[in-house]
Amino acid sequence: MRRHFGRKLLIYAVTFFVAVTVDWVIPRFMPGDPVQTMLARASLRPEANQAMQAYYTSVFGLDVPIWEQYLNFWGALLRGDLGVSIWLFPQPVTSVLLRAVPYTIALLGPAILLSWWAGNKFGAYAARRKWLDNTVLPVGYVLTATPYMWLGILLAWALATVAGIFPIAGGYSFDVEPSWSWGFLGNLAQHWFLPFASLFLVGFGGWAIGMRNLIIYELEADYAHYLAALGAPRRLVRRYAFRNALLPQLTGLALQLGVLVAGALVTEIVFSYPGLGYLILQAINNQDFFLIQGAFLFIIIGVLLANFLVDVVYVLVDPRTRVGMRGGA
Amino acid sequence: MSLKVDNLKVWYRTLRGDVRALDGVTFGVADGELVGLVGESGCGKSTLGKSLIRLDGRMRHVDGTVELDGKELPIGDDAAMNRFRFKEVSIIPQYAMSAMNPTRRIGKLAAELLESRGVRPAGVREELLRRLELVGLAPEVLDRYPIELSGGMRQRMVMVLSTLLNPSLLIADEVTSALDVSTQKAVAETLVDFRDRDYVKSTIFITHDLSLVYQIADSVVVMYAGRLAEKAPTDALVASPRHPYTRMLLAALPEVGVRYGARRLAGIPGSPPSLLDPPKGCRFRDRCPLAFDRCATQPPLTEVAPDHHVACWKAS
Amino acid sequence: MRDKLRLLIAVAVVCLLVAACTGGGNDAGSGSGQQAQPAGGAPAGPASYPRNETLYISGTQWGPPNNWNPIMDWQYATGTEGLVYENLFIYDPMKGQYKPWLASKGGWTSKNVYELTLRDGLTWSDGKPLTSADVVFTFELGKFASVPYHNLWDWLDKAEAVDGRTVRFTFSEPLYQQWGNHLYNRAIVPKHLWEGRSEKDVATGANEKPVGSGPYLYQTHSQDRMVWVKNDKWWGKTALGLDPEPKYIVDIVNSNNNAALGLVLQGGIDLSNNFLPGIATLVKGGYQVQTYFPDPPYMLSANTAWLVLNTTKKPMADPAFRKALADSIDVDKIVNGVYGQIVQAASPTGLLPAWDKFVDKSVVNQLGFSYDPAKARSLLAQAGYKDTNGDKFVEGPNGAKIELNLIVPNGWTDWMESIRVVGESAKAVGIKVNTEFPEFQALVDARNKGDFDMLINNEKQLSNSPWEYYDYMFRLPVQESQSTANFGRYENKKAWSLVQQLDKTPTDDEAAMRKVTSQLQRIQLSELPVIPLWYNGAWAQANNTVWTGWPSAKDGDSHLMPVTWRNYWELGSILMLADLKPAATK
Amino acid sequence: MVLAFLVLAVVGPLINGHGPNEYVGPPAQRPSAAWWFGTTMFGQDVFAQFVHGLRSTFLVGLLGGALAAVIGMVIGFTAGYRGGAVDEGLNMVTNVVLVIPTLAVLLIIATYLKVRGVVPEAIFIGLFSWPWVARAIRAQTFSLASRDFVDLARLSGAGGARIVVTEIAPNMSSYLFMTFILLFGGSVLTAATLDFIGLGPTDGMSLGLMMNNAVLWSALPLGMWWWFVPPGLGITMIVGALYIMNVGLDEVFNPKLREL
Repeated sequence: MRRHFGRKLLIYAVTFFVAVTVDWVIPRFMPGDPVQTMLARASLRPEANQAMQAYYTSVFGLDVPIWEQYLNFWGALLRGDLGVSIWLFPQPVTSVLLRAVPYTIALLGPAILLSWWAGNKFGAYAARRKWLDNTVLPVGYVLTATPYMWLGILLAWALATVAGIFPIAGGYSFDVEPSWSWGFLGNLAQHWFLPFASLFLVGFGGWAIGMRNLIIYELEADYAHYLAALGAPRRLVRRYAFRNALLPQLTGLALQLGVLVAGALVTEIVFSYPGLGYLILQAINNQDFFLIQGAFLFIIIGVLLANFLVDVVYVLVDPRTRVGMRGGA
Repeated sequence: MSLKVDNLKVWYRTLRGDVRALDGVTFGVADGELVGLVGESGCGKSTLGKSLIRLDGRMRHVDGTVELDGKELPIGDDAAMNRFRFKEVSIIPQYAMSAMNPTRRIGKLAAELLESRGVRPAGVREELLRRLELVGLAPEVLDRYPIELSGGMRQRMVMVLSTLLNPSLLIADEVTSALDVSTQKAVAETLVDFRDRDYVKSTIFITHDLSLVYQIADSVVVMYAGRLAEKAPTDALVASPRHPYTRMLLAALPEVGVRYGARRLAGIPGSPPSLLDPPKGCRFRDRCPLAFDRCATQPPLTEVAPDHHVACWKAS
Repeated sequence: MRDKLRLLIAVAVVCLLVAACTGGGNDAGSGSGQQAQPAGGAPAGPASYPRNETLYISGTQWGPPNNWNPIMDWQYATGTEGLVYENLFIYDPMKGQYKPWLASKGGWTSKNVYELTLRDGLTWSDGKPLTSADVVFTFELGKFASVPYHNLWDWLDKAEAVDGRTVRFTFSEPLYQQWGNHLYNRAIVPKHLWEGRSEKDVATGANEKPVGSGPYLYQTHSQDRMVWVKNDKWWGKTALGLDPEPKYIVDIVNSNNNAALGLVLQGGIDLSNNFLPGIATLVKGGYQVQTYFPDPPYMLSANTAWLVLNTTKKPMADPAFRKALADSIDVDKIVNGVYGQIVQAASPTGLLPAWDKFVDKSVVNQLGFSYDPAKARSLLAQAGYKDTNGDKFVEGPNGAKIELNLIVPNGWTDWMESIRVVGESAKAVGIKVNTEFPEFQALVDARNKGDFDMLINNEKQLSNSPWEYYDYMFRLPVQESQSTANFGRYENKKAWSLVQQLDKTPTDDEAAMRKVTSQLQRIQLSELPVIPLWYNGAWAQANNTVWTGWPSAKDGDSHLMPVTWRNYWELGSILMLADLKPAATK
Repeated sequence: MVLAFLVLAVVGPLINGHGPNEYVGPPAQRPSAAWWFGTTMFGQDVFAQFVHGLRSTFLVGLLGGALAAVIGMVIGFTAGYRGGAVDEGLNMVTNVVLVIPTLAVLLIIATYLKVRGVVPEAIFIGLFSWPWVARAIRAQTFSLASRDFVDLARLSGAGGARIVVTEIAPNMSSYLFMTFILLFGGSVLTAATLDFIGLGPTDGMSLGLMMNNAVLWSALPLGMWWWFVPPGLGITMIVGALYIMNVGLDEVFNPKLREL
């Protein structure tokens, strides 16, 4: 078991290293330099421009040899410093991101866990009713096949533009200031709901199907037959089947994380929800590598942590891994 | 007579039609009797075993009755059957190795199973421990997960579990096939032991291994193509097999000590008929060296000697 | 594990309920209230701004507000200059005149000495008086190399405070036009707070909690909004007799058009300076929405979109080819098809309507161009561009194949659509022009290095003087990186000396200015270094639900620019705030 | 269903002569006999865009899916068959790529590509969506590699590669096929996402791009549903149909699911 975690940690370490390096390298290889882009927006007199160019190049630490930049990058990274945003100069990237992250987490966390939980429950439930099964299956598959943004657009159009029940965009109404009042929280929740819903629905479909199929496999397992032969009630058998089916679903969760994050990003964009995704889009449009880099790192770290969490949970719930057999994600 | 099976017909539903896996099987098992049920694979012996306790999704009870201790078993009715399972009829499945939920501690599994059948686990714990000891398992196994036990240990565990409520009929389905010779012997003896200790009244021991049957069974039932070929006390059957199929089966057995060079192993030429639409009359006809026109009609199961029943025109 | 999940769902369910309730509640109240609620919004929480005292604007802020430093005048949160920090004068391009603001008057006492007098009783929002010392200090900040207006000191000799209200500027070489620009573009900062600051701080500091002299103060900001609150002790109330109506100004950061347009229609935004496609159809659509003109072009013009040609490459180096290309482009198709008539086609000179008085009609009539494929073809033929290899496209006089790339930044959808039109119409006369959409970054790089065929650019905004416009067009010398002007790398000594001459012409001597511009136009139209295509609009959609009194072309309405973009407050729209009236009191 | 779309994608561009970006009709027309799916803000034919979009969608699906499948298979087979150090190494690689959030990488790459086409997009998607395939195949190969018919082949002196191709692969062909279908769907969705963010092909048309445009040009408040409904629906239909088709295959391949 120690070995198990040893390997995992190693993998994570490597992943992190690779990711960070990639993350650092790419901007260096792309055309043009950030400072120029930044100043391009300031229509300065040419003579001024020269001076500024030099000045900002040093501000962003782009005036030292490449290898030194790389080392500095790591150094800064370990100090939790992701550099200064170009687009939002002179804000430090870290603080910009930290302002956005809560929204994303508030969106992603519940969406993932709830859809997973509800999806599994429902899938298991569907697996035992023929008619339900027949309806759930197609619906579920269609749901998983739906592009997040499209579902988002439809919801926004139907419930926001046409019905006007929910706001089209934003984190909270423009006429309120943040406070711990019910009014404000309600307002938040109201803006949160549509993006959440579109994430939830797509996820839900996938999990429901996964669980449905797994349950059916489990019910065909030897232990299920044995219990039945000894006259154990279906309740018991199903309980076992469900519990055992949860394990692969858990692995699935780990595998899905990347995709889910992607989903969150586009959904945020649809609803211009002030989270990471929306930020990334803007960073991209404004060619702000430092911000893009930072955001990417945040995501990497987030996904890594989540993966690790899943691993731990997995080991906790699956005796087989604990016994030292290889297993888990 | 603790078990009476009369003209039992159980068919398999398949896309291509009904497979007549059991086509009118009749026999009885006396109290304390340990019956060996033998036959080539696909002859319906496992089906018989299953249908006595639980028909799986594709099986259909077509005709015939099963009576246990004077009560009729509603084998066609899954729900009604529950009353008898585990308590009256129990099974040690072919797949005993993997018969336990991998994610439950064995003790917990047992407890939950018992409770679900309305038995207080505490009440039988003593007995459980005693029997574990009997089969040479330490009490600790109850705190283990199945994965932590060796195949043999798991199998013994299942044997104990299945017989915990002293069923009157135990079906041991191919329990030895997956084991090496020495363990086979041990398992077989355990079955006898259980019978002697009255943990179970009577046992049906399903296998394709005649020699093992010879060692432990009181009587033997030979099945062929969904029908009974011959039933007789073990010695009688081995000494004077009446049904040509039985003879060939016995002939196919290597005798220990005999060099194969001296006496070629006589396999049985041909293969059993398809049970989708089995031929009229005796089903062994096509492979039978003694076959003659009469065989075109199904020979009845007749008692040719005390407790010795054969279904063959030539036999009587 | 499952317990954990249980807990979670419980929490989430609560959230959903809350959402549903507020949602439902809002729905119920929305029948009439909806319009007055921003963001299709929730019933306003306690800490909310009363709708009828709040002005919602959008279209100025392209990212979360991140600094309030008037020195970084391309980065500060819009409104930092204009609402908080103020200028000596403001310049009204509609009337073409300077309005005294912090300064009460100013003028040239001699050829190279400019003297200005500040108003009496100017104060900073912290109560301290605003004096000539602050003005001198502000200009002297320019001595830092990293301050954008550093180059001012190449021709400004010294700035001194004669007395508390008088400042005297002595020039080594007076550049009147540029100086005019500085007069309304330099935001005056308080010496007593800025004195100690390092160069880094001055040039790149975020300057949170800005203290200025203007009519509004910093209230709060977040990712998607910037909120200003009225400064009740503003000096202008008495000195200028101006009293801005809105207590709060909420500047909503641009998100996507859906959100913006939706809000404008619902009355969630009072004034949107976004480019909102399809607005034309909605102005007539019975919504409360109005634009400066009731019909096409609906919008005033803010800058000129040029087709920039790389004159160092063949065949763009050939004036004849450039003219032929100019004649081939069907600008009306762009105006109608892409923009739905909310922009207008540029005049051959490309000078904005506001500068009309500097256009020499006779020159235009003689040399001007217009969409005329036939003429384009004949011009090409005369200049020796013929289809020699029968691919339907002309080759160069030397038989060289001609295939040109026209680029605009990816994602700039209206331009992307526009150049598709340009490409098509060029092909129609036999010039093979392909369209490409590189990322902005890459485009800037190529543009500055001169590593392109053609691109669209509109970098010179409306300003006080056509000099800026020609400076952009003819600037010399061509450096190896052209970062701000003359991207086409067009070299014409005569034109450049004329531009410099124009710069040295006093702003009040329009006759002299016209003499120079007419010569410049003669060169421009006969050489066509860049091809003016259309005037980008000063996008402005106002909603009358809550506030009325918006500027418009109607007589009786104020003829200001209803635009709150960076540097447009100083172009007079600050005055608009005083004209606004709550709709209720109408 | 899928086939219907495929046909449409192939012949569609032929039956209506004009390109997806040409201005052919009056702007913002509702669907009608003349314009089956209506027209965009600039009077482009939504139907024309749709069919061209379908094209690139299928292209991305095929290319991306195929590439991913190939990489996954190569790695999965080698890892599973060779085992040992090779396996460890490949496993490490797989895990690394697996954990890195694909879209984030694609975003970054896409951002730095000067000019983007459908093909490179598909390739990049393929390059990052293979890990789970590799994993699954590796597992399968493990179980198969120990079967006796493989031993036989080995005894008969066949080379590793040959064994994989002739003995192992055929035995999981059904599985491989289903994997490919999943990958196809995956690539299509990923591509749609990228396009929607505005990092899609900078030339040409795709369903994701259509949605992107619809949103950029505020089709929602203008109520131009015919602009953003078809593309999304198209994607959903195709991918959904594929998945369901997969279930069908699955039921054919393992009877367990057929019961119940």
